[in-house]
Amino acid sequence: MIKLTRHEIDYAVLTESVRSQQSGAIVLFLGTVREMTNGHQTVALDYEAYHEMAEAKLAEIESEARKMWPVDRVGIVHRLGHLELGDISVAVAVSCPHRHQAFEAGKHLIDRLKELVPVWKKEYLNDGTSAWVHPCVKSADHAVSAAESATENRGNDLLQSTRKPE
Amino acid sequence: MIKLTRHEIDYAVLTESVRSQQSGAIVLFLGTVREMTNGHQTVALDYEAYHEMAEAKLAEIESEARKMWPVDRVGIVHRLGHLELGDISVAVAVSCPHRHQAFEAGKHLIDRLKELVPVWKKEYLNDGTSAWVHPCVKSADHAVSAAESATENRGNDLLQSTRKPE
Amino acid sequence: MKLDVKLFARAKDLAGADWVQLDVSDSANVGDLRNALIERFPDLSPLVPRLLVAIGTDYADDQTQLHPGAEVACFPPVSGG
Amino acid sequence: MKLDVKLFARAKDLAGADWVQLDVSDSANVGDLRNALIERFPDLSPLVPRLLVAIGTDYADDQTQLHPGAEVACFPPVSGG
Repeated sequence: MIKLTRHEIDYAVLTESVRSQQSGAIVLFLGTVREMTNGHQTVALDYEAYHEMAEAKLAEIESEARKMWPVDRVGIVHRLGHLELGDISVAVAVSCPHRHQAFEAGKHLIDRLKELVPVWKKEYLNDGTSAWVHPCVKSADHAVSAAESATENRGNDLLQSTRKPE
Repeated sequence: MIKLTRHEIDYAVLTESVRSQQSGAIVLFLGTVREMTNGHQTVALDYEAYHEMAEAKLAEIESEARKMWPVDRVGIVHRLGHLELGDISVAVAVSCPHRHQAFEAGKHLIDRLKELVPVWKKEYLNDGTSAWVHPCVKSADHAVSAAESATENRGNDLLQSTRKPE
Repeated sequence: MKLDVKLFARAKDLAGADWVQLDVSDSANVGDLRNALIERFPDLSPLVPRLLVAIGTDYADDQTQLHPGAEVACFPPVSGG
Repeated sequence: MKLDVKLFARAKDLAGADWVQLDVSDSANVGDLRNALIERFPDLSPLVPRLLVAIGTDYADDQTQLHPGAEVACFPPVSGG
């Protein structure tokens, strides 16, 4: 099951969808909206996606994981729209015969999702400002390492800030 | 939340118990009863524990993980008694600020549980035989590597078989 | 040729539109498209060196040739998850 | 001293009991306990080199000294999860 949704993610449904008698191990990853990041305070996030491409890339990373581990079933759901603190933004579930495979495959799936899948978050802070989070990538002119955001990766892109008081 | 239970594990309750606005990442591991292992077919498992020591060891491995990663909340439930194919035997949930911490801590918790916590499984096969699974350990006389069982680690202990027709 | 280019996230905000039609030469590649985009929307310039380009559902580098009817999208580095 | 020793899993099955009272010298250590156990239950012998011993909720090695009233348990390698 691969999908983007504007509704609350039901991770139990997702987890049930990867259960199988052929697999002894299930790993579920949940990304949730975190309050504090490097001393600033997040109050909400908005997620936007390039829908068709995001679904295609999610299917690609599933195939990629299947080439690397004996993956039984995979489920990935990414939420879009407005999320409050503590809300689940993404859920990745994977089942494999053995646990180390499931941990490695699960980690790979979420790592690749964050690299490849065209989804963006806009962050709202408690000081009334907001900004798109765009992790820096290496280019001819720039080689900047990504820092942390209110879920996982914050870009230094805030340097070129679009923040304005709301 | 650390406990042993004779009832079906409700992993959603466990997962909710580790959610927190301070953490952006939750990893849940589920061990389930797998049918096929190295060509033999499992039909059921019975789990038994040394209850007081098992709970103490689970608390110890939680402390251990807290020393190694910035762990926010931990939940571990191990099921005891009779389990059928596909049933969940163990659930480990952990929340951390960032995802790689949560993956590493989750993997550590289940790895150590399997090493340290006094719980044993008896395996029932489709040929009517049954046997306790006791992974081999290094001793003065023996240094044998553990193989696989219907959940994760099968011992070579079947060499000294206690199997009898039921 | 005329190409409709989808824009997302901060690229969309800076351009003030979620898509734009650009006119590029028939032999244009993705690099030429970037240049046409920044010419049309100077406000995008801080973003352009890092702007990703997709054709269909695949990422494309600057050397990738464009063709009429290509489904093109431009957007900043992704930040999902 | 007399010690009650809990048995689990295959150790329990082979001994036919979930606990046993053993009489060991007042200076006995865990290694001596193993020997007393195998003497009492010869059926346990295939298991004994690998039998784990816990005092209270901690694993104990053969050199660990026993004391009156110790909560002792003997069991094969664990296989939970």
